[in-house]
Amino acid sequence: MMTQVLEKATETKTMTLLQALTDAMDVMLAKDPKVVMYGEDVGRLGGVYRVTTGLQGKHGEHRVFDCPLTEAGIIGTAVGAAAVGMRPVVELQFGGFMMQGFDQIFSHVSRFRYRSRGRWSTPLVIRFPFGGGKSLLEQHADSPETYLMHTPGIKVAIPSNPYDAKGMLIAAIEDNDPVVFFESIYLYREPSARMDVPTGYYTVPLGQARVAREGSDVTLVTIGTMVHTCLAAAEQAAKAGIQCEVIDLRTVVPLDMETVVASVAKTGRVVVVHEANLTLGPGAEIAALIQEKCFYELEAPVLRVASFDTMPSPFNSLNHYSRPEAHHVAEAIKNVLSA
Amino acid sequence: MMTQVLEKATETKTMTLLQALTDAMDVMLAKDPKVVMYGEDVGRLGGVYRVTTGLQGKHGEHRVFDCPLTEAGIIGTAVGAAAVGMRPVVELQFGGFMMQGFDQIFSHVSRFRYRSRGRWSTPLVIRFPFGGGKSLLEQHADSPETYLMHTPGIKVAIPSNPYDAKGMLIAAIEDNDPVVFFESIYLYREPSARMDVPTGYYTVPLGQARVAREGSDVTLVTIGTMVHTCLAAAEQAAKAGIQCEVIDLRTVVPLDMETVVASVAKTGRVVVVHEANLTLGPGAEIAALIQEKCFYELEAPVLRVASFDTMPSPFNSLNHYSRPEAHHVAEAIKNVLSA
Amino acid sequence: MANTRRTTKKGAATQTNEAMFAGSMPVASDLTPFQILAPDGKPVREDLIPDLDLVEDMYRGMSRLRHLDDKFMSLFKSQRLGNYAQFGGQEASQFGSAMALNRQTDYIAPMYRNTAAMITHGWSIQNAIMYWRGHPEGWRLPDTANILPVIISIPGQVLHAAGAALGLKAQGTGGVVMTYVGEGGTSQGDVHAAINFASARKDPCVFIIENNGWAISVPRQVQSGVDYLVRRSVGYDIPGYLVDGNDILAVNTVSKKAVQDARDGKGPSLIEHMTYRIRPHTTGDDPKAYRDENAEPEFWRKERDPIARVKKFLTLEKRWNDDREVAMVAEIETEFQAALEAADQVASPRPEALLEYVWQNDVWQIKEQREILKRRVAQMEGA
Amino acid sequence: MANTRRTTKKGAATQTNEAMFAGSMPVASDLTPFQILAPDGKPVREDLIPDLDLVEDMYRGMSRLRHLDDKFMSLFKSQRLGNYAQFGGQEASQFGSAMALNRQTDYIAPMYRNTAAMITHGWSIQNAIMYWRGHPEGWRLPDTANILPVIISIPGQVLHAAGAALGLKAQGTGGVVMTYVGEGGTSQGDVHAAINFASARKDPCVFIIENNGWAISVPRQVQSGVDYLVRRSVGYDIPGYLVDGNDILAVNTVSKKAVQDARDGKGPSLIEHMTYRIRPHTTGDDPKAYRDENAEPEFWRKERDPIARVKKFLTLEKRWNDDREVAMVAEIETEFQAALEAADQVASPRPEALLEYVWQNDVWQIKEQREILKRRVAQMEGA
Ligand SMILES: Cc1ncc(C[n+]2csc(CCOP(=O)(O)OP(=O)(O)O)c2C)c(N)n1
Ligand SMILES: Cc1ncc(C[n+]2csc(CCOP(=O)(O)OP(=O)(O)O)c2C)c(N)n1
Ligand SMILES: [Mg+2]
Ligand SMILES: [Mg+2]
Repeated sequence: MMTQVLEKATETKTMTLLQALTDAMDVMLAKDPKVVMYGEDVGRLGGVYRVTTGLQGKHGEHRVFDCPLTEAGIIGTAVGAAAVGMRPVVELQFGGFMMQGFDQIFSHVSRFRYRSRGRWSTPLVIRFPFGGGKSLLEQHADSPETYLMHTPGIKVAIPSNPYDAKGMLIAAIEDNDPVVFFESIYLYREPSARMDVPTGYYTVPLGQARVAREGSDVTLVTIGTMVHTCLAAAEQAAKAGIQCEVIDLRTVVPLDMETVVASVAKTGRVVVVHEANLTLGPGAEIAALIQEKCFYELEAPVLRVASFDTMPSPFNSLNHYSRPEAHHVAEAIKNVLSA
Repeated sequence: MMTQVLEKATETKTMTLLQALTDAMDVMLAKDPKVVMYGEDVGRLGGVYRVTTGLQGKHGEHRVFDCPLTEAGIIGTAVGAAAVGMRPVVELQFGGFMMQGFDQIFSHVSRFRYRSRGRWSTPLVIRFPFGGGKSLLEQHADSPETYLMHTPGIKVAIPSNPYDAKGMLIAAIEDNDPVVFFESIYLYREPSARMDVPTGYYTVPLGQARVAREGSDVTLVTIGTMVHTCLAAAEQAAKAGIQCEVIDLRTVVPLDMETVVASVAKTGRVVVVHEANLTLGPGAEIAALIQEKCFYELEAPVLRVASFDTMPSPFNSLNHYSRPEAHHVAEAIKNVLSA
Repeated sequence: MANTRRTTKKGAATQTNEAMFAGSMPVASDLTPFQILAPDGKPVREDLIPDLDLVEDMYRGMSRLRHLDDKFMSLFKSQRLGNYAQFGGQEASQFGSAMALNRQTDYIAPMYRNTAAMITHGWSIQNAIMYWRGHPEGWRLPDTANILPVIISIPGQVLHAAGAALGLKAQGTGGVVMTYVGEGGTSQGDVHAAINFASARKDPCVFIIENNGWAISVPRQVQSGVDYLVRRSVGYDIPGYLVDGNDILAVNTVSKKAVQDARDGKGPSLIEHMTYRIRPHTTGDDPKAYRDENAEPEFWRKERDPIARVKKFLTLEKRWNDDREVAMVAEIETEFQAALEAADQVASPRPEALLEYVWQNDVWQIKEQREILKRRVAQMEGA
Repeated sequence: MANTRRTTKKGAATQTNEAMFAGSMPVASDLTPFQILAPDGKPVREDLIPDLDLVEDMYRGMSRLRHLDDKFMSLFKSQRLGNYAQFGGQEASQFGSAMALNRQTDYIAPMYRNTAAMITHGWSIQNAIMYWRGHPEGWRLPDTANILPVIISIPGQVLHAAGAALGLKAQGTGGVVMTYVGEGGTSQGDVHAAINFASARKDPCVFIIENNGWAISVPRQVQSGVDYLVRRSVGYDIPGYLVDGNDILAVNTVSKKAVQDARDGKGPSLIEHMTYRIRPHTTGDDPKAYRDENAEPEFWRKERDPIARVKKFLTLEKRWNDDREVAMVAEIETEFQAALEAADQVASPRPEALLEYVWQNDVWQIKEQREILKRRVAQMEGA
């Protein structure tokens, strides 16, 4: 499944997505003294999802620490700290709370290099759990990628599996651009998503999509948790003789349109799938680009499967009607084929 | 040019966009005692652009007043005030400063009705000057419609002329949904955009696009200041025998796709034009919808003309290379015809 | 020219210290939480003991709320409730303050831990159960109670409170708004923006900091360098009160004062309730990961319980005995069971609820999505 | 059960007032701005007068800055500069504080009105001219000066300052960060978040409120109910200093103290400079619309000018005379003209600058847009 080839053989260990992320941070804390990690509950507790578990104990309170409860403070101080030479990796407790600090992202994280003509940059990573699929309170299931994709100067990473998660997080920490890093709550501990992950240092470059499954009839373009949903839908479709190609974008900024265009050239039919709500979700840009770049290859309109245009449903028992499920994607596959 | 027909003949007066907005607020302050207006400098000064000039003097300090310098405070208090029965019309000094209060928009303005199942709503209007074309400082030329369009539960109005501006602002104040109201800095005092506007009360419904120019060869879908840019491009194109239909969306939420689809059915070719930067700008959604709804009518890919994917240029003498100009649109018209 | 660094002529400027500047802020003075009843139930302020009927009401009210909190925790354990934010230990803080309001004219702007305050102000137990079940009908706030939506995103509610206060004043209703924020939440900028806004305008708002010692795993000291957060009242020139938040008499007395001042046009007050989160952060949290559950929390559970304190007082005053206790508990349990049964009998959420109340009138996207929803529902029913 | 309202047994609880609560915050004490030199140039604190060479440097520095501010205003009028935010009247506040820093180790996080502080810390006049012309090369901050980007969006810079302080402490450089915010800007939540963050961690940061009386048209009293904003230092348990911001000796003395404390690991300080915006908000503003230009501003211009005050002192001390003045002004004007000429000689902005420095390595959208840009440039050149 991996398109990445490791340069040299390394030891591997079976890890959940969560463990792979912890491991990435452990590697980088050891490798680069400029890396510091802070946020709400990340120190003693190891984060509400325990992604930073053990890191404070191992690397010290000056490297991994709790700070006051303020997202604007967390992001805004990371900007200043990054400018003077640190590599802050900060955690927001949930993606839905990013907005408390969004002015710092919109006005500063994204603009420091442009504004100073290269004198200052903001090599920081903002990590947060995101997305639905678990029964959680309101504002614990948001997928805010649009707000970041439309804001120039930021990279946006959304890994779908433990191998990518570790390699992309290391790449993100080493990147000189600010990176917002989405961590799937659904996949954090999902046993079926566990995989063998190298134990040492390696990177997965930001900006290269991955063909998660090859196919010739329909292209499914997706990201994060939805990669698994699309793979399940592709599996189902295969039973009916329909071969879906599943593209895991890995990052929405940079957006690897080459891989998408190559696939569309082959299939002529596309369904874009994401968790964010439909209107101006990432699928809007992807559909707009595909129809522009592949107009003559397209045999049907690009379809989108996304959450409804409401806040992420806080009504636990109804969630699965809105958030994309494999059978919703299956229906779109049927529709895109019959168009 | 107006598709609106006034129910009864009223007196009119020639007004700039700015005067029409002031007039709308004057009408509503007189009509509804629940209307209050506040923000930074809106009271004594009448706003940095003087849109509220005279209103404090006429309606009193309890109706129109200055408040502390805090966008989160302005928007967040408007939510509470609206909930208990007021109709707050608040001004932000520039669209680029909306982000200081964006959490209140994302988390609360948009969600109060949903969250309380109809017990509370937030009938408020957030007004701000937006967009480029004048030489202003950084963060004085942003076009943040994407952040709002992707957030359910809000309406987003962007009038292109004095008649619409007044009618839409009155409609916005009377609307039970929260409305974010974009006011074109470029058009505020633009003499060429002056027009006759009825002096009394009237509304222009939110959600109905306007065909600003009819044509059969290419559809230009646009909004706000760019309506004039598109009309100029259409004028040029007409000299070469190309008939452009110019659609002024008026609001991007609700988005009047019926009018767009009807036009595309006729022309088969579309250029979307807006000031916001390209990636995931409003044009992404519009293009994605057009290719979906008009797949078989389209004779060329939907093209987009938008600002570059940078922050709005603060480099005064370079601005016109990035922000759409009539000749940029003209080039796109040529391209969409030759595709 | 800049950055010239020289020895000073008269030698003093290099040896300055705070005290020598006329404009230095004075060093913080001592501050002791206001108390009427000591933890052993004995009055420390005889002069402020109210009518015993009221004290008994307070005892009954807090007991009822504690019972509810216990029941909610066990409902969660048996998967009959979603993740729930307990208020246990904070009954005096929430009941004592909210009961100072007039339900007809006054408003509450609550946060997730304010179930007790909300019930005090007119939320029904059935409504609360359904809310914490994630049932849309539980999210429907009652028309009869002036309770703004429960806010999860810290601390949105404080701005809504300031705004509601502005609105009530504009309408001349005489209403007052009370809002709550955790000590952790006070680190957010919006708390400052809200208090400053309301105090600059003298709008009728009461800001209560429920200082329960913890923000999930983060202890109080990490949030700020100051000993008591209420010291911030000085920065707005509004009254500030430090209160023993486990002494309901103290809480209620101060709340009444703040509410009355607000009603009288004197503007907002800031109150800090020193209390304690004796329970996990939410039912999903395990505090063993970050605090010694046998140390500090045990002390508060055993020695500082707000309900036990009043019971001791009432017992000393011969207003309470075991028979009354037994009867009261039975009454409370009956009430709770009735609410639970009513909640259980409400039909499962209608899928259509997902698409209601977004805009007042559906935009076409909602209409299209309703069609999709209908198909999905039909599929599910078919499957 | 809730909302029981009864008369109290002992009659007291209904007649409470702040004073009777043990936990009430004390009433605000008097506070007088710290001063070393009176407006008439006479020392009020003889013991704190530094070496006269330093005072002369201060006078020269402030005169140079005022000259620059005047020149910028006239450049704007002749359309050789874009809209510009004057600092005139705030020279003591900015120069006196920034000169307390060590240029090698210390940082400034400036806002739009801090041209004077930035020049003090190593920005060149040429750079400043080009910045306010909207020339990309003016936006290029010099590698040699520790100046974070100029922030227009109020008050982003205070958080950057807190973060830079965190970073410098982590790296053990001994560096200190100084940041500025207007009195209007203190109403923003981020100011609270930043001061609280830095003070909870005791990071090396100095927060200066430049209280110039106005936020565009909004007077100080609308921003808050408190008399002095520096009272907020109490809420963070950090030193707070109220300073006569038009007395550069007082400003510099307090800044040095705060910088030294930060450097010594004692954490941040909050300083309020009482000064005045004698000029319009920016060159685009017309204050006649909201204040009587012959009243308050005239008083500050005539009676409270920070430069005149030092000149009077130096004259009294026989360190200054008209000849020196004439020579100094000539020197300053020569320097300015050289910078202006250098700025004028810089080539017009390259259109490519538009697309540089967004990401470190261009994403494909930037590459595509560069092609579009090239075509547009060619068209313009063709036209
Ligand atoms: C904006 C925001 N950031 C983070 C969170 C996650 N979170 C939920 S509760 C909590 C701690 C709050 O502590 P405190 O304010 O003291 O209130 P308490 O829970 O103790 O009542 C945090 C960080 C949130 N709900 N909102
Ligand atoms: C977030 C934000 N909101 C609004 C503005 C518009 N604005 C520019 S200056 C100003 C007044 C600022 O006053 P103050 O903080 O006292 O600083 P001063 O200009 O007096 O130095 C305002 C409201 C802004 N720049 N940023
Ligand atoms: Mg707490
Ligand atoms: Mg000011």
